[in-house]
This record gives sequence, structure tokens and C-alpha cells, in this order.
Amino acid sequence: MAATSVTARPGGLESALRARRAGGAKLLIPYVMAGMTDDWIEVLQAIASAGADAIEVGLPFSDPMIDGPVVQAAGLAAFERHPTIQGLLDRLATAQLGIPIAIMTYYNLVFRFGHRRFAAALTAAGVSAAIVPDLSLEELDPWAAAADAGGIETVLMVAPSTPPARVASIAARSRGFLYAITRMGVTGERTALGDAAKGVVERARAVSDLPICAGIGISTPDQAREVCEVADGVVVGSALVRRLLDGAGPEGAAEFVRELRGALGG
Amino acid sequence: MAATSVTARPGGLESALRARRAGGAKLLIPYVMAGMTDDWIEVLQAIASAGADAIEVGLPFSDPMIDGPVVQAAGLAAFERHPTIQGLLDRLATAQLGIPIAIMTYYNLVFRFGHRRFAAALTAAGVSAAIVPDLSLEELDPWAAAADAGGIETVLMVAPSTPPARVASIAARSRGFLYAITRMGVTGERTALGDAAKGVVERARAVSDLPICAGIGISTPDQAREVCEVADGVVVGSALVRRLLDGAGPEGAAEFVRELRGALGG
Amino acid sequence: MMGDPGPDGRYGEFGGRFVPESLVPACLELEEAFRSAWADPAFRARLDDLLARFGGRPTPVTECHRLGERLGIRLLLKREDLAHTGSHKLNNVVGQALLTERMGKHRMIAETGAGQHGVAAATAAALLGLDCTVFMGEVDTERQALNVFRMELLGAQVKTVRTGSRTLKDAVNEALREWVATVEDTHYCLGSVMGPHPFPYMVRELQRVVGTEAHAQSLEILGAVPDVVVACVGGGSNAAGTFTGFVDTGARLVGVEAAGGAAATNGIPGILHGMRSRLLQDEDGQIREAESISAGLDYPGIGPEHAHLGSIGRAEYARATDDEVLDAFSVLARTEGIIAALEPCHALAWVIAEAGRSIAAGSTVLVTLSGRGDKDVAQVRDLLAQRAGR
Amino acid sequence: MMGDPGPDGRYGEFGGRFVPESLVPACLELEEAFRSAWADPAFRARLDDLLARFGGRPTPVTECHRLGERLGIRLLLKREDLAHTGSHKLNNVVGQALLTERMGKHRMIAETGAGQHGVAAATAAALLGLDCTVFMGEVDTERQALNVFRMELLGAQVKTVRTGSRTLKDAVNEALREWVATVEDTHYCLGSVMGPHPFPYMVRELQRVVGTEAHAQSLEILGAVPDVVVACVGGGSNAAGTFTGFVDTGARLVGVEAAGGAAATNGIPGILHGMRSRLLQDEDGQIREAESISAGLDYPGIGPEHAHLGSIGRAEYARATDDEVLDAFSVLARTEGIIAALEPCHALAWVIAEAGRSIAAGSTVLVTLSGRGDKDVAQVRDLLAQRAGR
Ligand SMILES: Cc1ncc(COP(=O)(O)O)c(C=O)c1O
Ligand SMILES: Cc1ncc(COP(=O)(O)O)c(C=O)c1O
Repeated sequence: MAATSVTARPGGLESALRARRAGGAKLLIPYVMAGMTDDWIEVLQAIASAGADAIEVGLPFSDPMIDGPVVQAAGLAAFERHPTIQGLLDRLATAQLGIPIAIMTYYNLVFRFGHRRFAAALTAAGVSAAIVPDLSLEELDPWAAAADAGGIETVLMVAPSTPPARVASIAARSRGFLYAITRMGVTGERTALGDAAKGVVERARAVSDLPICAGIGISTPDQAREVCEVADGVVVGSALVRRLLDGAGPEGAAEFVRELRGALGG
Repeated sequence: MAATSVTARPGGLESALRARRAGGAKLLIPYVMAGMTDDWIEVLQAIASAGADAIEVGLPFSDPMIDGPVVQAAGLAAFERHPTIQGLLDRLATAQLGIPIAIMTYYNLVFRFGHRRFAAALTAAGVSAAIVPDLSLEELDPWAAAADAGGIETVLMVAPSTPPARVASIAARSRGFLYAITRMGVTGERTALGDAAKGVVERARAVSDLPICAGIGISTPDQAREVCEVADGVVVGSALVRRLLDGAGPEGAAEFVRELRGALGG
Repeated sequence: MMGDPGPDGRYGEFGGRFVPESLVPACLELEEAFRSAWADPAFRARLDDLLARFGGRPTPVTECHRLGERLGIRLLLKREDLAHTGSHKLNNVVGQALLTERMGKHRMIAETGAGQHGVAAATAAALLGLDCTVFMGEVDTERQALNVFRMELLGAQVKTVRTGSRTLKDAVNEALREWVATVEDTHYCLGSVMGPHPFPYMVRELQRVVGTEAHAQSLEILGAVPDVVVACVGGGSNAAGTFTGFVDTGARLVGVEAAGGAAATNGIPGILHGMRSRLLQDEDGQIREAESISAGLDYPGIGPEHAHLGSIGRAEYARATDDEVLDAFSVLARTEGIIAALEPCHALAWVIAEAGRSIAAGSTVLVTLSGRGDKDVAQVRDLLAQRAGR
Repeated sequence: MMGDPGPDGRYGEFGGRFVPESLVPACLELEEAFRSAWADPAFRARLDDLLARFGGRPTPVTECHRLGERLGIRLLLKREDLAHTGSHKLNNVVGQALLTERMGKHRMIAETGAGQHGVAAATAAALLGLDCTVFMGEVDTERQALNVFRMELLGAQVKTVRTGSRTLKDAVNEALREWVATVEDTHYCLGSVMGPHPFPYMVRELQRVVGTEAHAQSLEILGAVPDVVVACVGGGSNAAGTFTGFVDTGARLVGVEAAGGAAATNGIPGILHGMRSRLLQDEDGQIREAESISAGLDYPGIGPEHAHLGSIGRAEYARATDDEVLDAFSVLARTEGIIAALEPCHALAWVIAEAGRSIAAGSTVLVTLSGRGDKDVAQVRDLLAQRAGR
């Protein structure tokens, strides 16, 4: 990673991903919890250099409803370092990754910050997009208005339980990419790809030409490759976060990302 | 006490007490729980020699409803020696006291023995009379028939709460003497004679010429003398039993009975 | 049947009033007060009103569809567990508290075993502003320390009884002793259909509401009286109350005792606590201690009317073992969502054992669920753990 | 007022449905199922029948003559403590269990704090033969080990939650996580008027019976609606149910929270557990833990409809301190013979504090006694001992 190559500007997540897809590549989006280790910024940088196309950065929330045990532990680790949200964003602003960043957090942090202020803070931190899993389509408007105005892309999710018509409505509102939840359940590693994984991607593909990235429970290079037979890319969270919690450090993280990258093809 | 002088035969309680009263004496009836000490027979003998006119001998019952703590403790002590009722009566038969004995016990023992058999067993044990406090006037007949037939006198009780008309009915059925309960409450020592004490005796006196002995809570020679201003005599239980539980032995018991005798006049 | 036992309080050869003379006048006064109150529509209305608005009556009858199906019968439960304080005991104490007031007395005393009746008595006393003292054996105050605190919270004084076996029967003795000493301003609020006349009669009448309601509710649910009516028997008050509603029908009446306290089946006629009844006793007539997992059935006697109903064959008395009772407790919780007191689980255990045997398939059965099991949950946990370990 | 919040589940600015997309279809399915069931007389009849015959409804309204006199008011208690399992929670779980069945699901999950809702949910599941898993924070499973055993007796599986503060709010998170994973055959039986639409609406409707009964009973006793209607607020279900009966009258409505968990008065608008409401939270929007002696009120939020009723001034929200609550608990036991749960003692404590102040002498006041205190007796004993010692 060269600190000088700034191809990704705020707002640039979707264009970056579309460009990579157009180039025939599968998209790789690792997830890291902000502040979970002292060297988390170095981790982000290492990952960016190891072949990630974008990074999803979690902001810790006290009540992470859709997080499994590993990501919860990362959140607790972040809390133990007593970061404030602004403090984390300030650190993030220093990262200079050269690839787009999507923040992932819960709606109360956004709401409490204030929609406009939050969008501005993201922009100031060099963040392109936001994923707010507990912000359902019906409740989206106030944030979406502020995000759109502030140039922040809001990535929405479709789930195996989402009926086709609703997939279309969600896809129509999603920015950056469309996040296809591959299994019913919280984040976490699984030994096999769920039965539902490909179906949800295919339903999304039928109604949207957004890049479609599969996530939730993608744990191994093989699973990533398998789901990318239909998806445009993958989000890998717990499998990476667990390695970091186990002390993998920037190098270990980069190593895992390289494995994933390899599985997906250059 | 001379083992040969047998003035009291079964059935002789009332005649003995009437005779003593006629002679101007106040009647003294100490109470001892059968079997409460190993030397209880010696205790009875010592008491008889010390000026008692009759002795009330308790037969221990598991649920002594009207006994206070001291007499209950004596009953427990008797149980610890594992006596059977027949065993106690057999011992009692050996006592040769020279004064009448009234058994005091609860109705279930009588009932379980069988009325006729119990009356016969008392007679065989040299007992003249029976006091069965939980056998109320209304329930008296079956036992009274057997007792009368067997020559056992049944001593009945009147209480401060007994209305005058009922006092008369009870007095009419009482044999041996009429037991005037001087206070509402269980057996036990008291520091002063109850307010009700003399009243109950006077109500009894008004309707009966039976010897009237006051009992329940008469603890000291002074109290005995005071109640005998109206009563013909006293029953003294807990105050004596406590001394025995404290190890007074036959001599100590006799000593206390002599004190009482002295207070009542020769 | 189950009518007025007359001034002698006799049920055949059983019943009566075997008390020291000091207490006879109080019993007579009580009998008169009760008879006059019971005939007084204003008293009855006040009692009914309190039982309804304070006590939660009528209690429902629940049909247990799942358990009934499993047993091949229709199973109804009369839900005394839903009465305030958690058992049928409330019916009795509210009535006696009103009587206390009516007699111009300002204090109640009561005996208690595990604490159900004591808590109920303390509750009724608090409601009417009466003083209350509860006698409880030392063994029980230790086992049921929370119930001691409950009574104290309700403003009652709890006196620990250290005499005899230091359990329920000794608490009765001590309460009777206290009553002798304080009878002028104190009413003895006995907890079951036992003791001297008029208690067995009065308590049965105060519990009659259980049977009266259950009869009407059974008709409504079944269109008929149940074939079998079952209740547990400690002293026998919930059974007596229940039986009043069915004694004049063709229903088979069954009282179920703890195997370790089965005075109705193993007892011998005798006299205790002022009544003639069947008692657990030895050769000499010394009373034996009852023993079972449910403190409420740990009584060596039964109410005299039960002894009578058994003698004449109008009711049967059966036994349930501790193991059967634990099983019944568990199965009711799991299949019907009701955690019952261990006492009525004796009645249920008998039904489970007899369904398909002396209870023909397709029969309709009413069980009086005399109380809820909250008081027993800790004990059951320990017992089940013990059983699993053995 | 307190009508249908529409498809968005909005109460003014509060309410809504803030859940991961995986759960949206389940919420929509539930809303539809509930709306159709609620409009279906057969469903309503079955529910009413179970609440009556299994649950003991209607619960009475008791007038507290002695305490009322002392306070200079007429004091009525709506006696939810007499419902089966000991609180109003049963109304909700029986309804949701029937809905689970209606949706063709065979399993319920639930969160619980002290265990009241968990025990109620396990009870309803046992009644209908549904599988049941209850999530309970580790702090609570330790404090309330007996309630864990109760749920297990009822056939439920209790899952200890070791995340976050290991209390109620984390149990909700964990239940939501489980729901996401099992939504196909599993219904999430939420315990109060909180969570995503339609829960606040549905639970309020299922608790409406409290207010409907209380309204009619107040009229019968007082000849009028009470001047003041008071209920405690944890999530707010007993208060919501109560308020439905009086929101369209002139009665002053008051919800009383624990001083240490006063989201209605100290809370700031935010989003948690699928709803927008008032929450205890820090500057960043991290949720704070609530803290009070009564586990049932230890929740950092309130139902969205309460946030709304407070905002528009139709209801007031007040607080009671732990000390005031203990006093109210004791005084009710001693003067009225009712051992109440600590939760409704918050409502009572407020009445005691305000009688003669904002509650004018002679006023009529109805307090919903949402549950019985058996679960709290051991804790109160320790607290009173502690207080006596300090
Ligand atoms: C719930 C319950 N059922 C039954 C009994 C036994 O009493 P009875 O036989 O008088 O109904 C008790 C006694 O404490 C009890 O608590
Ligand atoms: C007895 C009782 N009351 C009140 C509450 C608080 O809940 P809500 O505010 O939903 O009525 C609880 C919760 O557990 C409870 O157990």
C-alpha cells in the first residue's frame, strides 16, 4: 500500500467495486472492529495491502443485536480501551488505506450523533459508506437523506427470508453494494455455506445490477470461492476477527486476506 | 410411713379427704410424674410420709395439652426411661403409700387401654382415682361408667371460665374431690395467686359439699395458705416437679411437702 | 350427609369435644357465634365479598387436556392455588377472622406446620387489624425460615415451639395451651377440620365454598358431576370442603394421604387435640409422628368427619408415596404448566396410579389443587437431585 | 387514544421497527397473524377461556380500607398478583403462545430478567405443548436460581447469557439473535410493550384485559372512574394494559419507574431492541445499565407508547426510590395482608408519597398490583436487615 495512492474518495465505494467487477475480479471485503486491538490501524493497512477491495470497519455498540460471539468479544475489547466514537473516527482518518471504507454500526449511535453530523464525521474520517443493520427499509429515510446529502453510501442488506418483491425495493435503495446475508443467524464462522446462500444472491441478481457481496458466516477461502460462483464478492468478518483476537496482528491478518484473495483469484 | 398401714383402699380418696377435712385439716395433694426419675417410687413414699393427704401421679402422654414446661419436661424424662403405661402402674403397685393415689393422664391413654381394663389396671396398682383433664363433662359417660363399676373415682375440674350452672353439673359428677383450677392457663409456677382463684372455689362451694382442692399454679406455701382460706386443699405440681428435675430427690421433695404442710397447718 | 353434627359435634363415633374444662366455655361460645354468624345473611355477605374481592374467588376449574389424554380420562383441577396466599387455607382464616371480630376478640392465634396456614392466618389478621400469634415447631421454623419472615411481615408474632417433636402437632398443643391462658380476648384459628367441636364443623363449612363452586363448574364443563372426586388429606379441610359439593351425588370420593402420615388408613381410633378420630399411635396410645415430603400432610390424625366417611364407606382413603408425588409434581408442571403444592400432588399421584385401573378409561375426574408449589420448589429441586443421584 | 399504531407501529415519534432485514419478514408475518387473530372471534374466545379457566381471570379489585383511611384516600388495587404464575405476565404469554400455534410454529423463545416472564412463557408453552427456550443473563440465573429450576420443571430450556452486562437487556439481545437464526419455526415471545412493531402494540392489546376489567370494577365499587390510575413501569406492559381502560376518561394516569431505571424521565430518545423510545444512554448512544432492587424494572428503556404518552402529557411518569419501595412493601403487608411484588410497590410508594400532596385528600386511586411478592421475600428480608444495620 502506498500512502499516496488515493483512488478511493468518500462516495467512491460503489464506483470502486463496479470497476473491479468490470475488470473480472471477485470482491473481497474484510471486516475489522475499530479499536479492538492497539494496532488496529496497522491491521487495516495490512489488509488493504493484502488484496482487500474495501474494508468494513465496525464501530462498537453496547447492544450489538446481530453480532455473534466473536464480533461481540471484539466490541468488548474495543470498549475496554474506552474509545469514544469520535475518537475512533479520528484514528481512522489517519489510516490512508487507498481503498474504500464502509462503517458498520447500529442505528442508535448514528441517531445519537445526529444524522447530518454523523455523515459529516464519516466523510471527515475518510469513510465512503455505512452499513446499519438494524435500520430497516421502512425506517431508512431520515438517515438516507442525510447520507445522500453528505455523500455517504448506505449499504442495505437482503436476507434469505426477504421475499422477492422486497429484495427489489431494498436493492433500489442500496448504495455501494448490496449485502446478501447468506444465512439466517448472527455473524460467526460456519463449517459450511448455508443452503440459502446462493438463492439469496440469485434473487438479488435478478432485480439489481449493483455489486452483490455475500456475508455472514463466510469463514474459509473455500466458502468464499463457492459463494462467489454466484456473488460478486464476499464480506469476511468473524473468521478474521477471531484471528486478530488470537493475536494474529497485522501480518497474520494480511496472511489470511491473501489466502482469501487467492481463493477468489487475483 | 409404715408399709403395713393400709388405710386407703381403692375408692377411698373421697372418704379419706372428707375425713381429714372433718378433722379440720387442709388437704395437701402433691403431684409427681410417674417414672420421671429412677427413684420416683421412693419420692412418692417420702412425700406420703411428709404430710401429703393424697398424691396425684401423672402418667406421661406424648401430647400433654394442659401441661406447662416443667411437667412436660418431667414427661419427657419419663419417656426417656422408655416406660410403658403398664410398666409404670406395675411399679406404682409396689409403692404401698398408705394414702390414696389419683392418676392424672390424658384420655387417649385411657381410651387405648380400654375403659374397663384401665379401671381394673388402676385398681390393681392401688390407685383410687383418675383425673383426665381432656375428658370434658359431655364426653364423660363411657369412662365414668367403667370407672364407677371398677371403683375408681373420677375427679372433675371446674375453671374460672366455667359458668355457675355448669359448675353445678360438673360437681355433681365429680368423685374424690372437686378440682378447682385457679387460673386460666397450663400447669406451672406463678409468683402470685390469680385474681380468679378464690372466685372459682367459692362458686364450687356454693353448689357442692365435695372437698374442693385448688390447683394449677399454686407454687409456694404462702399461695397454698392463701387459697386455703376458701378451698379445702391444694394440688401442688410444677413447684415440686421442678425441684425433682433439679435433683432434689426423695428428701428434697419431702422437705418441700413439709413446708407446704406447715403453711396449711398440721 | 355432611350436615350439622349437632351440639355434640359427632360424626358417627368420631368428633366430640375433648378439651380441658377451661376451654369448654370458649368452645361453646365459638359454636354459638359460628352458628349465629352462619345463619346471618350480613355475615355471609361480608365473607363472600372478602373471599371474592380480597381472596380471588371463585377460583376456576381447569381442564387438563394434555394430561387427561395421556391418562385416558377427563381431568379437571379445582384451582385453589389461585386463591390469595396460594391455597384453600384462606377460605377458613377469613371466616374465622370475621368471627373473631364478631365475638369482640382482638387477637387470633394459630398453629402452623410448613407455614401455609400461619401465613394465611397472619394475612386475615392484617386485613382486619387483629393481633396475631402463630405457633410453629422449631424444626419447621428452621426449614421454613422465609415463611416465618412472611408472617412477621404481615405483622404476626411467630412463637417457636421447642416441645415434643417440635413440629405441627406440638404447635397445636402449644396453641391450645396459649388459648387456655388467653381465651378471654383471643380466638384460636385452627387450620383444618380437626380439633374440638365446633372446629371440624366450622372449618368444613368455611371450606364448603370449594365444593359448591366445583360442583357448579363441573356441571358447566362436563354437563355432569365427575365420576371421581379426589383431594389430599392432611387434617382434611380441602377434602372436606370439596366433598361437601359431591357427597350427595353418585361421585366416588377419594381422600389421599401421604404414605408416611396415613391416619385414615393406618390410624387407630383415639383422642387427640380435642377430637376423637383415627390417629397414628403406638400400643399405649402415645401419638406417633407423621413423616412425608409435604409438611402440610405431616399430621398424625385426620379430621373426625373423614374417619366417619371412611367408616361408613362413603369416601375412600388412599395413600401416595413420596416418589409418586414427585413424579406427579413434575408431570403436571411439564404437561399443563402448573406448579402445584406437594400436598395436592398426592391426590394427583393417586389418579395417575389408578387411571386405567380403578378409574376406568373415559372417566371424569376432579382433583382439588389445594395450593401452589412455590413454597416447595427449593425442596423439590433438592429431592430430584437426590433421587437422580441414588 | 391508545389505538392502532398503523403498519409502521408509530406512537408519535416513537415506536417503529428497527431490526435486521432477516427479522423484518417475521415481524410482518407476526403483525399479520396478530391482526387476523385479534379480529377472529374464535381466537378471542379461546384466549378468554384460557385466561379465565387456566389463568384465573378476572382478577378482582380489592379496596384497601385500612391503608386508604391512613392515607386519606380511597385506594383500590387491581389484583394481577392473583393471576396464575403470580403476575400480569400470563395475559401476554397465553396470547402469544396461541399465536405461535396459529402461525404453525412449534417453539417459543423468551428473554427474562428475574424470571417472571420466563416462568410465564414456559408455563404457556407447557400448556400448549410448545418447545420453549428462555434466555436469562448470568447475573440473573445466579440471583434467581429457583426460577431457573421452575422454568426447567415446566419443560423449558434456560440459556444463560454471558454477554454484555449479563442481565435483562443482554438476554433480549441474545433472544433476538436466536430468533434471527430460528425464525422459521420459532416465535419470539417478548415480555413487555417493547421491541419492534408489532410487539408494543400486540403486548398492549394482550394486556388490555387488565384495564378493561379494572374500569368496570372501579365503576362497580366507586360508581365512577378513579381520579388517579397508577402502575409501575419496567418495559411498561402492566401500565399500558391498565391505561387502556382509562386513557379515554378524565383519570390522571401515572407510571412509576425505579429511580435507578427511570427511562421515561431520565431517558433520551434513541433506538434499542427494535424500537425508538426513551433510553438510558451515554453521550455516544451506548446503553447504560438500569439498577434497582426490583429486577422486573431493571430495563434501560420503556415501551415506545409510554414515551409518547409522556411527550404529549396524557400520562405522567414518576420515580420511586428503593427505600420508599421497601416501606410500601412493608406497609401493604401489615395493613392489608398482601405481600406484593417489589415492582408494583413502586406504584404504591408513589401514591403514599403523594397522598395529601398532588393526590388530594378524598381522591380515589387505583393501583395495579402487577404481581405477588413471593419471589421477593428473601431479598426483602436481606434488605431490611441491611437497612436496620446501617
Ligand atoms: C396446599 C395445602 N394443601 C393441603 C393441606 C392439608 O390440609 P387440609 O387437609 O386441611 O386441606 C395443606 C396444609 O398446610 C396445604 O398447605
Ligand atoms: C410483577 C411485575 N410487575 C411489573 C413488571 C414490569 O414489567 P412491565 O412494565 O412490562 O409491566 C414485571 C417484570 O418482570 C413484573 O414481574
